[in-house]
Amino acid sequence: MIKVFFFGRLRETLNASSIDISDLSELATVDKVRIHLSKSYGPIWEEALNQSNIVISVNQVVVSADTAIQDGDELAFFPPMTGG
Amino acid sequence: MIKVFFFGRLRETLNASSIDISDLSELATVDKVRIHLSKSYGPIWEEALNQSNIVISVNQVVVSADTAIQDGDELAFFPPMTGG
Amino acid sequence: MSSMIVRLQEERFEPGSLQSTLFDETNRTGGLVTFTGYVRATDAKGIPLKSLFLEHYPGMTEKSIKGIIKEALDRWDIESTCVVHRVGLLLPRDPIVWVGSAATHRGDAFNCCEFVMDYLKTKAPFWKKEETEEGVRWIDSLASDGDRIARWDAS
Amino acid sequence: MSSMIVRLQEERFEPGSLQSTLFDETNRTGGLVTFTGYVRATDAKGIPLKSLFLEHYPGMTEKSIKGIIKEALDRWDIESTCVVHRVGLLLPRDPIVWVGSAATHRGDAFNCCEFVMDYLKTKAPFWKKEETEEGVRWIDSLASDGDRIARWDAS
Repeated sequence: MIKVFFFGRLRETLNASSIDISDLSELATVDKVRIHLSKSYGPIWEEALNQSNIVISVNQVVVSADTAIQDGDELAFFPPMTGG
Repeated sequence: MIKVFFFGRLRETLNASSIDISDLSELATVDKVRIHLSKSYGPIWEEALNQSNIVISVNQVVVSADTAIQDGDELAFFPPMTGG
Repeated sequence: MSSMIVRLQEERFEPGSLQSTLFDETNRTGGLVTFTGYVRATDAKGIPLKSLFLEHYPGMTEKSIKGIIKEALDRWDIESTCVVHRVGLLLPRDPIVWVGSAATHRGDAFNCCEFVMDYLKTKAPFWKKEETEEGVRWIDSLASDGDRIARWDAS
Repeated sequence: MSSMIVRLQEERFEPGSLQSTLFDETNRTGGLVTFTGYVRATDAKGIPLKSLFLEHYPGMTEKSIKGIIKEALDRWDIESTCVVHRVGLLLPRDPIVWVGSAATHRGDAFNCCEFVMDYLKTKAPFWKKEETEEGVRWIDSLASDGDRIARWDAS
């Protein structure tokens, strides 16, 4: 199982703070998780998760789309940061 | 008459905070004042006022050696500043 | 040895007392540079702000700020650094973030403080939401903040 | 409109209260950068300092600091700036100088604060004299401080 968190505007748009994914058989990379989620929950998720500026982290480190995932990883999808 | 102030290490070496000069007839520029003072008060003044890094101000603005002076000006000679 | 303090909190902070604490950690410091970020009184269009909400990613936030500071410590000779960042609901003119860097030489302290702020703006997981009488709006990231990061790579 | 405060004093100062005063002068500030210079605990050879004496040129000091700030205000968009510099006898770890710059954008505040400090070091009429157990010594100006000035001309 992996856990996927959502933050900021994306969390509001999806109306979800996090989601658990149990079946990882087809989900070798973070980008495959993104595509899987964008196809599974309707048009709002599809549009929101296909925005080009979405940042992805694995185990709290920002990664590129082709990063491999494994069981137990903590993923997050979020808009560009606006701190300070 | 002009007034000439000395500061920092130079003030200590000359053992003088300021000096008044009444006769300005030969003293057209700040550098001529420097040469005049260096020749008038013995070897300590001569050595101290011939140091290459001495800074000169006229009316509280740093100036170059060829700056003209006039009656009533306030001059100062001092080492490079070390503030902050 | 370089000391490092990172704090996330909902409470207000006092820049003066943070600076005292930071300075007390040092013994060879000649210069201390601080940055305080404040909630502006208006939004980008000049409309008075009612509030600013700061969301973050607990866990990753501390981790990424510590990573940013470590990168700064590799570049400059710093004796002590502190970052305090508020989260939750803030009001206009509230302090949001405080970064302090203490060093023997002032150039190092200036560089470290500015570097940490530039990276914090774009690499630490915070998201800001503004409320005005026109409604509520998530703030977009600024291209200029990305440009400021690029400067450090070039130098 | 940009406000400017310049103070010379023998008394200690509190960075936190100076920052509050500076921030209260502003209404569109998003970032405030400060520099505090402290008397080091030792001289350049590592010998413990007993005291530091700061001589200045009354009248010219205020004038030159205001000139430095005006030059900074021509270069960057600054809402408020303050310089407080102590003179007379100081002890190890005492604060010597405080420079604060408040601006809408943090880059302006960082540049202004660092510029004012760099110029203050070499263009304002202050002279420092250190006392250690080895005796009393006037501090020489540093070539590196001249180099820091040259940077601003190039930019």
